[in-house]
Amino acid sequence: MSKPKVAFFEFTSCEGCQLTVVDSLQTNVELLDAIEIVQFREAMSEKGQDYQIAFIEGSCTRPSDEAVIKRIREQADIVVALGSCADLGGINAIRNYQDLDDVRHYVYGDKADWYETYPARPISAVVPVDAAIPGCPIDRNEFIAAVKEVLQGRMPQIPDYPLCIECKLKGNVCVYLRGKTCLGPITRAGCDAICPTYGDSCEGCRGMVSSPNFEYMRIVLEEHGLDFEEARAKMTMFLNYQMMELEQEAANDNAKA
Amino acid sequence: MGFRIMSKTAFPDWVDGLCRRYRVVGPKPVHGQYVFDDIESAEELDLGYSQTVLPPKKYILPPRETIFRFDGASVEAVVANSDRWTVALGVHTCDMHAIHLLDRVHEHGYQDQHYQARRENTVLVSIECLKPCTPFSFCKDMGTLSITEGYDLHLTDLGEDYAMDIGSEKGEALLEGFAFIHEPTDEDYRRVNQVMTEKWPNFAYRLEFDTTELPSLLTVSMKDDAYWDELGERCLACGMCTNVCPTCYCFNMVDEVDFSLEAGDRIRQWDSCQIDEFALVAGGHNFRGPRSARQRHRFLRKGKYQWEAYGLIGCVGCGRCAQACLVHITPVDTFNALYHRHRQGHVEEVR
Amino acid sequence: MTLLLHDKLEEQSIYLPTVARIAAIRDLTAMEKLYTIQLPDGYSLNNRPGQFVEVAVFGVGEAPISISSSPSRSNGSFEMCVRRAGDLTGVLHQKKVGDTIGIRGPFGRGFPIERFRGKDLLFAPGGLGIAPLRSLINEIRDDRCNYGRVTILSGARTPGDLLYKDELAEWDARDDVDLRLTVDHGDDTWKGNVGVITTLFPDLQVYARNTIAVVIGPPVMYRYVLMELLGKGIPEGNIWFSLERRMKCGVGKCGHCQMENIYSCQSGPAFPYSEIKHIEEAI
Amino acid sequence: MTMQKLKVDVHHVTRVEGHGNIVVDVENGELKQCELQIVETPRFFEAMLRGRHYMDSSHITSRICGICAVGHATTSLRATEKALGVTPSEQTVLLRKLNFHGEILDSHILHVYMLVAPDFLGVGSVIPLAQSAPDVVLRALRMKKLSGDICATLSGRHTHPIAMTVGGFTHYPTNDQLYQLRERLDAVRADVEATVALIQTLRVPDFERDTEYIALHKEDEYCFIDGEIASTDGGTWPVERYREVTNETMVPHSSAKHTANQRQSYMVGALARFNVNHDKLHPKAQAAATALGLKAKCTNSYMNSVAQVVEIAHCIEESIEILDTLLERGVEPEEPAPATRLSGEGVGSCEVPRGILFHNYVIEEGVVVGANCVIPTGQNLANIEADMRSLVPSILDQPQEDITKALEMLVRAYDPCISCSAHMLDVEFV
Ligand SMILES: Cc1cc2nc3c(=O)[nH]c(=O)nc-3n(C[C@H](O)[C@H](O)[C@H](O)COP(=O)(O)OP(=O)(O)OC[C@H]3O[C@@H](n4cnc5c(N)ncnc54)[C@H](O)[C@@H]3O)c2cc1C
Ligand code: SF4
Ligand code: SF4
Ligand code: SF4
Repeated sequence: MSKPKVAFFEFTSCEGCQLTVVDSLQTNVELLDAIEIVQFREAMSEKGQDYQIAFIEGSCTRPSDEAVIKRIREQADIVVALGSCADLGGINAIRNYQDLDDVRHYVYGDKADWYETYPARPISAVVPVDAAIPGCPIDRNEFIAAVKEVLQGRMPQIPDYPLCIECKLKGNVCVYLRGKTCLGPITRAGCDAICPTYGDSCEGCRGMVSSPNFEYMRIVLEEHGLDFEEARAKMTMFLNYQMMELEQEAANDNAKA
Repeated sequence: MGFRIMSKTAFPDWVDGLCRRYRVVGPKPVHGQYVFDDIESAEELDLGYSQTVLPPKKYILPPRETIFRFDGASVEAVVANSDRWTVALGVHTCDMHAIHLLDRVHEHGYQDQHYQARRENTVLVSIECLKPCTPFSFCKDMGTLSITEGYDLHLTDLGEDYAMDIGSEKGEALLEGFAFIHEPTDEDYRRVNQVMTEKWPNFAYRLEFDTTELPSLLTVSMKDDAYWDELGERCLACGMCTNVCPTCYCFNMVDEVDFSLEAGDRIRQWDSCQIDEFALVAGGHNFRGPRSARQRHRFLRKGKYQWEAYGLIGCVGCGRCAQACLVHITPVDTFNALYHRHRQGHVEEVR
Repeated sequence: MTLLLHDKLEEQSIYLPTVARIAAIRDLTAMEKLYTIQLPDGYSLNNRPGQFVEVAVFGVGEAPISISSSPSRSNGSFEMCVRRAGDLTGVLHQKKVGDTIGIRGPFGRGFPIERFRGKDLLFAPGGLGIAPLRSLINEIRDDRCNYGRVTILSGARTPGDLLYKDELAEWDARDDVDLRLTVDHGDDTWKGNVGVITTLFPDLQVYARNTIAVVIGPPVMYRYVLMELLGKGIPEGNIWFSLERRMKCGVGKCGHCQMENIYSCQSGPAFPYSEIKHIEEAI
Repeated sequence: MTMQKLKVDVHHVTRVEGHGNIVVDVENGELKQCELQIVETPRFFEAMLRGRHYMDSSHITSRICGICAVGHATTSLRATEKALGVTPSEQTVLLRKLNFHGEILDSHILHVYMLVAPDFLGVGSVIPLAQSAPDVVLRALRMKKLSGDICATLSGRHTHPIAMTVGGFTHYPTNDQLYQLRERLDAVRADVEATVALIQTLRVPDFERDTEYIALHKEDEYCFIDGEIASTDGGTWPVERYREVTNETMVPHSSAKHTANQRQSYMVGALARFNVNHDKLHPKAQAAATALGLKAKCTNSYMNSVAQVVEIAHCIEESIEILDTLLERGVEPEEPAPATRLSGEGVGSCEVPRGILFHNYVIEEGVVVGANCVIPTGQNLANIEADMRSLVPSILDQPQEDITKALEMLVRAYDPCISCSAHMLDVEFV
């Protein structure tokens, strides 16, 4: 592909992933030669509508954004979900577990009705997505690698094995041995296990591997002192949308049986 | 080549001397655990360590290693030939046995030049374990509690002194020019023998059967589906067990390119048979899809296949995997359970 | 002096490919292309039928691909048939004549063709299995008088997926080759048999003791074809399979292709059933 | 001739963080409507914190904003620490300060070079600058990388710091790493000078409108973390009484709440900090201010970007001083300071790049039951609109494009962080 035209969009997010894209220039200035950025509201005024690749940051959290997302899908050949909010619903989906009206009133009081919102969802719940670069925020190396993969004429690939693999390649002392808990065993690798490397537990921001053993993950968390609710909270900082889907599936199965 | 005696007061000077001449690596405390890491002076070293997170295998078979570089139509192998030795200090004997197995694998059939170059650059200074390092180790069962060959230098703690067995010219070279060593006296021989006899009772046998029976036990247990299914249900498939194992060596190859898309590196990276896609092929068939099949593969590889393919048991009893596993799947429990199930006729029942 | 690719590997690194050039590309189906690979001067693949090479697309990775041309017809070059199945094969499909790729090999032990002399041969390729078998079939064709009856039972999903159509026609035209085709799903143009490959067996007459059967296809196919072959009384040692596994090295180190204590890349991928019948993970 | 009729509708102001529209409507020479509409989707962070373990708060709230992630995390930690009676060690305070400087630098460099400079240089973004003025772009990237590396060394990464936790850190840099940062900071001084020189050549629009400037204040330092609230109109407040200052209200055209203290509106951010605390700046930063013609009290909002450059000079110098201290005493890995109770209320406040930030938590038995965050951009919104109302009539004689550009530049000068401001309000505290 010769110099593809690329656009960046953001919906409900902190824009940290786009900032990470900007930061990736620090070590990869060549990026500016390799692609043509036609739209990047955070960093430029031009707004080109002619693009082949769309990177979408952020979750969809209100009905009116759906039309915009669909227009992007129609224009772009390749749509990439950028970051956990876009890929998973991410941190925004925490509130899906809570009563939405209650949430709105908690923050906006009696003016809650002024602001349109609905449960947060990943972009893939609105339109088909071709690839994802998960993470909160994305890993800049993974972003750069993804761009190269697209230039090579293939879809960006992300690992489908657990974080523990990466964590052990780095020789980290498991944070469970430091008296903490960690979602590494069910979380998709690719961030270079940055959280355990810096002494903190993995919160699962990259999403789960495709066949996570989350029943036993929960048992492990409980064995390490978290009660059922705490274990659930731990597993839903970034994964609430997925967890609720899984719980829904299980409930449906039960209903059938 | 015999042994020499070095007093512990002189030992730090010797280590510091090595640090000036070579890259020295050894066990260092980190967050209540230990890791093998670069040592700049004797102070950083803790030879009384329990167990390191990763085995010293990482210096011979690094977690990630560039195998060759490519640029357009040219390719160039990257083999770590170096004049500067890496001296690994304080390697436990189980890890030494593991390196012995790795040596055999990498010289079998095709020679792996990358492995061998690093291996030749590495000087192994092992140490006799006098008490169990962790509650998870079962080296006595696996016959790795001591070592008679393969080391370049082997230390035995005699209290005030170290006995240093010289196993190779490389080992001898490490002592060269260091004045504060002496030839052993009769008393030194006696002391070494005493330490060696006294150490054995400190270790317990933890397997309930003789290790020589392991391959045949596993041959029968292959069909014990109920047991493997139970492990499969618990297993998180996180891959920690294989990634901390000193005898695991499976790998994946990945490419990294620059923006020209023409130039880059091919990188070898540790892989794990416990992850979903390890045996997945194009077309979607997975030869070891269920976690139970992967756990079975792991244990049979350790206790049977390696024995059949290379004449050495693939587990050295270090206990790392047992400590790492968050759902408590351990070789000792697994092997013992299979043994009992076999005796109670579970396997026949399955058939 | 002709240098085996192997020799070069031994010198520097067993993982270092030889850079080769794509000399020709032919579309076989929508998914498969046939590549002719030109090795650098002085190199020769010297392969046996049933062996494979590791094909490197620099910047993407490496994949095992069977050698599809017969040694009898190689001349500093060889052929391989590649299905677009993912990353590497997808990028390979975008390559053009003149582009370079990396080759390592040949690997595996291949078929012991000298032991096949004088025997009746029954080939049962399914889908892409024809790629490695073509190497064997052509080798035998070029030395036809030394073998007994040759029967080919070939299956594909649809008529459009049939590989090597022109060569199939050529084999079919010969009276010393008995070719029988089947597709899982027919279409308007298809006049032949419809059904999975095992549906070709009931009509088949073999002289069991003197027959060598060679089966290559997708993993699911083996068990069923095996039952048919054993049912015809063909001895276990005469039934050959190619057991293709995931592979990352081709030289018995990476562990991916391991079936119990056997490395398929080194000991196989061609195996007689007698050797692997006790290997639970084989078939 | 003065324009009688004008409609400006800038949909999604670019080169700012988050979504905002500028809407101006002039009829018969009279200003009918003049708004900065915040159309960012509501984020509901305060609600999301409820029911979570107190250790999670800083990780969740850092996701309010990718640019001031360290700022949110630090403020959040301070709120939790005050609620639970945690006293961080001296070493922790130093490391946090250094980390904070990393973020101030990162954000200011981004703003000055990538978001503001293109306006002055007449281009739409930094990308064409890579061709026309590569040295400027490379300098910006170099400075920004160093800032990011400061944060990465201390807390793993800048956007969503990892190693910062209640009571301290979970990871410590090696002395060697600190030494290398020290070397690089020393080398970057030349870049700071070049930055000052570059900004000197730019013409900042003339515009004056006096307002109230609010910033955190400490007697002994140019304050970023903790301290008390101070106003140029006089008066100080302990941070616990932030509500008396912010008086958040809601307006229909904005998902971010507005604030007002002693006047209709007040300003926070680099210019406010300068106006309140200029005498505490490092001498080199004071020299930069003089060189750039920035004098307290400055009432030209466009000068906010210039004040940021002055703060860049300050933070570089102070970072070097902190590093010298750390290197001298050596960094010792230590366990985070423990909580002395599991229930309580606390207010954390920091001067993040865009101004004063408050996090207020109520924690019961280790679980967050109430939370309120007041974000700088939210506090600036009313002031931006006041500026626009004052600016538009004075430039009505200019072509519409120029008016639009002047308004966009004004908004951009505030360096608004719209996505974080979209949270909000009036929480009845339990
Ligand atoms: C001995 C042998 C001979 C083969 N001969 C041929 C041939 O002649 N023609 C042909 O088209 N294909 C052949 N294959 C299959 C071919 O190797 C795979 O299609 C190829 O590796 C897929 O790589 P990819 O990068 O395109 O796909 P990927 O994007 O990597 O993955 C696509 C799928 O292939 C699986 N896969 C990945 N790596 C391998 C691997 N090394 N081996 C098998 N599956 C893998 C993945 O799990 C995934 O399911 C052969 C395989 C073996 C083992
Ligand atoms: S710290 Fe987390 S990711 Fe690392 S090994 Fe332990 S559980 Fe796995
Ligand atoms: S370690 Fe876990 S939480 Fe941290 S970046 Fe990686 S996936 Fe996200
Ligand atoms: S299998 Fe476990 S106990 Fe055995 S050598 Fe490997 S890590 Fe050690």
